[in-house]
Amino acid sequence: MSSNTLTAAEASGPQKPAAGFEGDRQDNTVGGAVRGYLDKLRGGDLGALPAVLGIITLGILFTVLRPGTFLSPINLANLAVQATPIIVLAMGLVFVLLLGEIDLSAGVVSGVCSAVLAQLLVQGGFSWPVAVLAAIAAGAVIGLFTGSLVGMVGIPSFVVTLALFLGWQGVTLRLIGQGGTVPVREPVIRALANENVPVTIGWVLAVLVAVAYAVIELWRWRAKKAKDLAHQPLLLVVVRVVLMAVVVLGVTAILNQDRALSAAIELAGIPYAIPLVILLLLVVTFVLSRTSFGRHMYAVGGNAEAARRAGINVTRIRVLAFVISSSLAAVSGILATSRLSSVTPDAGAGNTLLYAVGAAVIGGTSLFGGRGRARDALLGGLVIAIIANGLGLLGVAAYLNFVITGGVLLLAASVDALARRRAATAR
Amino acid sequence: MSSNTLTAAEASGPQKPAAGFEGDRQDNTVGGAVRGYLDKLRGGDLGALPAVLGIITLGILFTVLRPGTFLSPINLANLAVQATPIIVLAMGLVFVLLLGEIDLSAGVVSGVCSAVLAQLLVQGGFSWPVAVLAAIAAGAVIGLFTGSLVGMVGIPSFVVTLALFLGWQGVTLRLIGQGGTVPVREPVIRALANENVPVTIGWVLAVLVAVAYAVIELWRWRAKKAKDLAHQPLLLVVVRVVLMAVVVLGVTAILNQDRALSAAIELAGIPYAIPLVILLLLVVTFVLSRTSFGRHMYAVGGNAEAARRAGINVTRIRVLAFVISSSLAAVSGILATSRLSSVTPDAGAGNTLLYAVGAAVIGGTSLFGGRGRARDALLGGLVIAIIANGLGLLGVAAYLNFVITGGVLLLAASVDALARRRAATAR
Amino acid sequence: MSAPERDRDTTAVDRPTLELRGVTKSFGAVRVLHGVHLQVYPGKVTALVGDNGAGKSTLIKGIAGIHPFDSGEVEFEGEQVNLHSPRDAARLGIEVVYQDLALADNLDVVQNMFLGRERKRGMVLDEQSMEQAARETLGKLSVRTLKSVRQLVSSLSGGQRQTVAIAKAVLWESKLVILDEPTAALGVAQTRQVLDLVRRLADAGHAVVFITHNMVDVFEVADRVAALYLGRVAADVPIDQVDRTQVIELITSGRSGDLGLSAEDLED
Amino acid sequence: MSAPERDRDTTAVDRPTLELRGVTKSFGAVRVLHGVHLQVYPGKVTALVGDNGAGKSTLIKGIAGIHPFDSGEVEFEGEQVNLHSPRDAARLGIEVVYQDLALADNLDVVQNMFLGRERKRGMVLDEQSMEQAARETLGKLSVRTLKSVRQLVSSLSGGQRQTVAIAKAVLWESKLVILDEPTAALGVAQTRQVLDLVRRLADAGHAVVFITHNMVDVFEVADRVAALYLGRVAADVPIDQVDRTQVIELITSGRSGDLGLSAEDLED
Amino acid sequence: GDDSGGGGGDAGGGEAAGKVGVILPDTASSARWESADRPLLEAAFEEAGVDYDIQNAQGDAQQMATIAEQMITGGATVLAITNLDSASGAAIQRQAEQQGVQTIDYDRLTLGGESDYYVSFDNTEVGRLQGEGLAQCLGDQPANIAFLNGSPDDNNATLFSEGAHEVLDPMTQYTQVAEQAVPEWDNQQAATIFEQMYTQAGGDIQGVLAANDGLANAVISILGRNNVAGTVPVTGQDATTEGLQNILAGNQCMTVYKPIADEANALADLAVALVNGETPEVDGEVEDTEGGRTVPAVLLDPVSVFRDNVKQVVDDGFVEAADLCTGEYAAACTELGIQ
Ligand SMILES: Nc1ncnc2c1ncn2[C@@H]1O[C@H](COP(=O)(O)OP(=O)(O)OP(=O)(O)O)[C@@H](O)[C@H]1O
Ligand SMILES: Nc1ncnc2c1ncn2[C@@H]1O[C@H](COP(=O)(O)OP(=O)(O)OP(=O)(O)O)[C@@H](O)[C@H]1O
Ligand SMILES: [Mg+2]
Ligand SMILES: [Mg+2]
Repeated sequence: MSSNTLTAAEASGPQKPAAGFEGDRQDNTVGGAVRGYLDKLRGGDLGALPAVLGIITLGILFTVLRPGTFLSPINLANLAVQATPIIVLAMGLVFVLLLGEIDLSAGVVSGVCSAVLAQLLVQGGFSWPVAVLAAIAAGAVIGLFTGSLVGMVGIPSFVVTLALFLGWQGVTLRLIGQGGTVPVREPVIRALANENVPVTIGWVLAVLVAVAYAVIELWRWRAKKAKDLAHQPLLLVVVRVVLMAVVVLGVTAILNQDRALSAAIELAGIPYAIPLVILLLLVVTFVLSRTSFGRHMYAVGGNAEAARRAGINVTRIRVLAFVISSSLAAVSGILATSRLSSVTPDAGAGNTLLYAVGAAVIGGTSLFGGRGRARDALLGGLVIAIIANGLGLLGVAAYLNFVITGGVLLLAASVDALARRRAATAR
Repeated sequence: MSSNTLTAAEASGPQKPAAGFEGDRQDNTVGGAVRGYLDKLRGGDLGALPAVLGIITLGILFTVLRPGTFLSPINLANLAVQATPIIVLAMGLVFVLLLGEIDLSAGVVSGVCSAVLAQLLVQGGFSWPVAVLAAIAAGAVIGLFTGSLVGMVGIPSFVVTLALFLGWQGVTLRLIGQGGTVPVREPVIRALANENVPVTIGWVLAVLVAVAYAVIELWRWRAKKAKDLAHQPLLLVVVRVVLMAVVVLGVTAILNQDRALSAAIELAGIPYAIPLVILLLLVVTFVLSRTSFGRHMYAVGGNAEAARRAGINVTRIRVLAFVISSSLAAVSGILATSRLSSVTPDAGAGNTLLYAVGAAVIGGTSLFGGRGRARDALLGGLVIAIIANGLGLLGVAAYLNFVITGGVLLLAASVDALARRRAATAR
Repeated sequence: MSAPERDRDTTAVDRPTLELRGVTKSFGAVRVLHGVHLQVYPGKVTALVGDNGAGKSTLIKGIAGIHPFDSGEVEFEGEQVNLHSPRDAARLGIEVVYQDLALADNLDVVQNMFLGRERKRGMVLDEQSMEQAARETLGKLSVRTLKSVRQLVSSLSGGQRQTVAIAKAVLWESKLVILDEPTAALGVAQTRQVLDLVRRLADAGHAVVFITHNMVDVFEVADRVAALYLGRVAADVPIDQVDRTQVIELITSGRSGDLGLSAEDLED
Repeated sequence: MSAPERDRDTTAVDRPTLELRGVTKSFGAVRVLHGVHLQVYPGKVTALVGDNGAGKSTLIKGIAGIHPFDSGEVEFEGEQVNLHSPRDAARLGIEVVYQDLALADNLDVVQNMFLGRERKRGMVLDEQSMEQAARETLGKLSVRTLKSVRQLVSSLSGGQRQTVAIAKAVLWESKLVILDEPTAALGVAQTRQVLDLVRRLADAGHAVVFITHNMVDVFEVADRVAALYLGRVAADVPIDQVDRTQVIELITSGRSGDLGLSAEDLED
Repeated sequence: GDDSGGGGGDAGGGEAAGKVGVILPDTASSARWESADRPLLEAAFEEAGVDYDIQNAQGDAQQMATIAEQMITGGATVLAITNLDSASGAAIQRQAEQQGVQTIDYDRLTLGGESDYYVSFDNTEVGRLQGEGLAQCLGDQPANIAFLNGSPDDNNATLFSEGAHEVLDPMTQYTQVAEQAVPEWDNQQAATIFEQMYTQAGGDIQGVLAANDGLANAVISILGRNNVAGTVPVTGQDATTEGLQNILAGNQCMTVYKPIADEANALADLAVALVNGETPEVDGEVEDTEGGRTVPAVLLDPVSVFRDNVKQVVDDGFVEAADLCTGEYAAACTELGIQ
């Protein structure tokens, strides 16, 4: 494309060249970097901070209330697996929310896809790869349909997905049958949420991740330094790399402990669902932040008319957002199926969708479009999962459970809102 | 306020005075008025047309499928009463949607308020006016709470109302608690949805409405003509007045027939809920279109920053929108209670809210704020109610019911979308 | 009307309507205003000039209460005031035409012009009276192509929107009228009208702040000129103490002869 | 570079890059363009002038495919074309700076400048190359107060936004560059840069349409002038056939001497 | 609706003595779970002095799995569940078994599961009683009957309906004119659905098989609007206050009363024995057709309640006479000797 631009000489004026941009000449010391981060916070760009604070606060709360159990390895493993379906669903929704659209049907779409999976495995007798691919394909086709109605026909996404929310529930009901359930005993599917990566392989994976992160970070740092572009101080990069290694290896260490409650059996290793979610997180992050498709998503969400005028195919972006969202909903459905080893006619109905949207929003994704990341789904999903996990340990009456869940959600959201607000009005 | 403006002389320039505004000098003939309406349609301002088309299409569809029953007086009376709770709920939501906010908790708030009503009547032994007022006051206080969190604390309304959606469900559960349902046998409350205005009084009311409309319209026409402002031709005004009279008296005539299915009993008259809804419709329409409060609602929804700069107390508007919405939710809850003569712990949960939002949107209210009217709730609510009503007559299997409801909703929405789209791109 | 003669005196005789002392404003790490001093006099047009990004709009948004200043003092008619919201400013009698206009696109021209100060009869909006007043005021600003005052502002041309915003501001007899680049989108005739209007407002005793990049306009209409350079006031002087070249120098480099900022002023 | 001499010849020697024949456009009942004829030549700057609401922006939005014309013919480089979306226009080599700018507020300056035409290495965005190119281009437009090219455009001043939009358009070597009031919000120095840039673009063989209300700019930079009056072309002539007064007359009344529209032209 | 929220004892420690976890299914399908089962079980466990933890999955199978995990983590050694569906229940039980936790099926048998014991009423029997009850109220006259079933995604609803059909299908004097399932057991929707059935049938419906008292009440309110309440027999289930009042008023024909106290106590006895390491005694067993196994079971019989045996429900303490015999029902109570 570079041949398409005016050359520097053509575009240059008679007067003195570039000036300004002093903001881009960053302070390369550690102090400068820290100050830069604080400035960013003060400027209102809180990033992941509120969700992280929420996770920490809730973690402390439940640790205090249930000291023996909340932080036990088995509970942490449970928590991680409990969170996966909601995280994946929320990750898909981030695409839709980024455009300022909503997908009320995402939950029940995950249900339809699970039903497809289950029927192919049980009735059809297909092998698991076929069934999984078919389920994801079903998700993609459903997304294509939703996206076309929104992007091409131009019906507001709220109405389209409300209609489909009802419609797909009917389809699941038809596939599963009234009052029935389809048990899924396929060992590979079951393993996703119920089995663990063997301990040694887990360690190998963890070390690989930590090393890969270190290599990429240091390599980037060197490249930037060589080109004399703005870059962080080496010390900070090293600190980040070490921190990452500690977290990855620490979590691995916890999950590789034997967490079985009875001495007779052994239960150790990273549940398979976790590497899957991490992989999805990396892919989605890459797509959103480093490809032009991702860039266009943000542009359409921020100002669809500006995007259109810039020659972006806005309709295509809209349709694709729904396709991705529904495909990830299918994955979420598969994870949920694995957890229960069955599919019911009301799979994905109820509050599933609201929780997923709540997760994305608490993570920092805006409902008005233009702001959101994959990690929002991860962090917000963890907040939601911790609430359910912790309340499960407390064991309160049903009505209190409702009230407390609502209250905690509200609390988490107000931390966020107040932090942002403070930042916005601060000097 | 007029003393506050520059006088004409002060503001006037040296050059020639006013010119332009030829668009305001309207064609005062019938042809001109018709042309004006067509131009408006072509310009994309479809108003109530799509919803009305939807109602007519669905009406024809179900009349063809169930010729004997769909248009029978009893079914029309059923339909009207079935639609009232959703219409009132949607009417409240219009206020919130107008600001570009959402209230996911409106449905369960109607449940909480019904529970308050029921407990006061049954346990507390209070009289119905006290209970009704308390229920509405409970709604207002709840709205105040929600509105403060949104307007003052600044948490996104989606998250606030998601949290409250859960929280209030818990409260209803607690209030209803033992016994699972609270039967409400209070005759006045029961009468709302189950009894009819005596036939003669119904006629008197209908005639009064028709006459009042005629008087107001003609009086307005005369005033405008006298001031030499733009006004419609008299013929058109007369046509409108006559049409209104025909509709009002026609509906009254239908509902005043004996519609009892067994010959032994008599069942005739306008159900009490209908005048109530019409009254609310008039009040809400008045507030939104003829008071500065209503004007400010539109301004905040259209451009909150512009409204703030114009000196409007945006926070107050936001809070009030939720107060009104929740108060109307309480009324909706009372209507729903009247219908069943009882309150259950899951009152207002489930799909109630989605249906109400769907009603408002199908009626023409925008989810992005700035566009919406009271009558949107009425027309959209009728669309939704007709679907349920018609499908009930068909009596299909549960899964098909889901699928068809979704499909019809989608159809109604695409009529709307395509019409708007055509208008937008048409010459 | 009250001051038919244009008096371009060199010293300020009156008490200033508005006086800013050392106001500062940052957005996150970005320091935009560094201790701005400014005086605005009744009956005078003060031209506020400065390069793109000098901080002019930020300054007047601070005065309007859109985003409060971080520090510094604001005096209005001799009394220290707090400006924390646009309503504070409106209450004092400050009216602003913003560069980014801020009209509600879903409302029509009349509704926008009277937004926040609707005329009422009892509880009910008095649409007819508002419509007539709007039509009159707009007519005087030479908007000849506007089809209808009941048009949504979203359908207006750039210049028409600008005119609506100006008309909205001058409808009220405010003590201080601030116009941020009001003629930027206007045609020749409309610009003429606005300049005349600005002069007439000042002559009627109002204090006027007029932001523009057009030097011709500055010298035609202003009594005083205040030049902003990188968030600092380089000069705040009567118009007859400077000429065009000097003003341009003040804008582009913050100095002109003995006027303007010294190198140490720029440190901080 | 190719045309160092400025040739203000009176007759069109070349084939026009763009030719409009009888294009019309209505919004609902409002007829905005009534059969516009216009020719835009390569290597020439065509100034498009007209009163507020005359239809200038509507005309160029039609050319850009933002909202297609209702009827009439459009020829680009001698071939009849359909302009139904901005992508059609971009494919032909038409680049537009819109009066209402249309930047994505949630993206930063670099991201906006390369929007829709990102530079990539493989699948991955080449941020560094884009950042450098953006910084260069902006530097040449005299934006001295911009803190960082990684600033969100929502935090820019009016003039800075305008500059970003202009920089975005001139980054691409388009055959036809249309600028809708590009200097409206700009400071003195920046306006100078843009005028120079416009001249240089034309001299390099591009066709340029330049909309402005500023007569000084018109006479400084334009080769031809087209005047729009109430949605009709009152004149489309080389600049040396008219003077300032004539142009103003054409703008305000659609006629000047024997140039312009007759009374019956205005019927329809 | 009892607010003893703590879950009894100090659950946090998870000490060696062991603990009983009970997961109830929801709050929507029936009021019994929160208003009857929870307090009854709490009282029984309190009395036996064992640690317990009772929670409600709120109709969400995923949540039930989460709660089960949390209970096992919290030290439960006996887990009783009322599954939302067999397959998800089986998954929970498999996981529990892996961890050495004993499981009991409460009220619903988990087909293909691993449960060690089963305590229940027979759900198909409930449907049968409803069918028989309706037939009894209608008599031998030919009649048009309509079915209002429970939520289409609720397995119990399917069983109720099957039981009812088993009885009514062979009775040729009845014509089944309409049958609809009510999503989520939503009473408002039930009202609309029945109203439309009734309109479509031209009012020619002489009997309604409603799956529980909530649905029955919706039906009765519609019949009331048409001034025919009381002439059309309606069935129900759960013996709620509202349902019993409808029966007293003559608007409802019968309800099926499941003496929940018996069931809860049976569960408590079983669980306490298991926690204390004893082998409980049970009198019956059921076949798990899907899992091909036999499960030791405590089976209890549901009771049909007509107007003349409403008293039994009150005497059991299942509903309070004070709640039941308000205002207009006082006379009927006196007549039937209810106090
Ligand atoms: N919200 C914000 N966050 C960060 N920087 C900001 C913000 N608003 C303004 N700025 C910066 O403050 C500086 C001053 O902006 P301002 O709008 O006051 O300039 P101006 O003098 O009005 O310029 P113009 O003549 O272009 O309108 C600019 O450099 C701008 O980038
Ligand atoms: N969407 C629309 N609906 C109705 N009228 C419109 C619409 N868009 C523009 N107009 C009208 O078309 C006319 C021409 O507008 P246009 O924006 O083309 O003017 P312009 O020549 O660019 O004016 P300016 O110099 O003020 O920018 C105006 O009278 C405007 O009100
Ligand atoms: Mg500015
Ligand atoms: Mg324009």
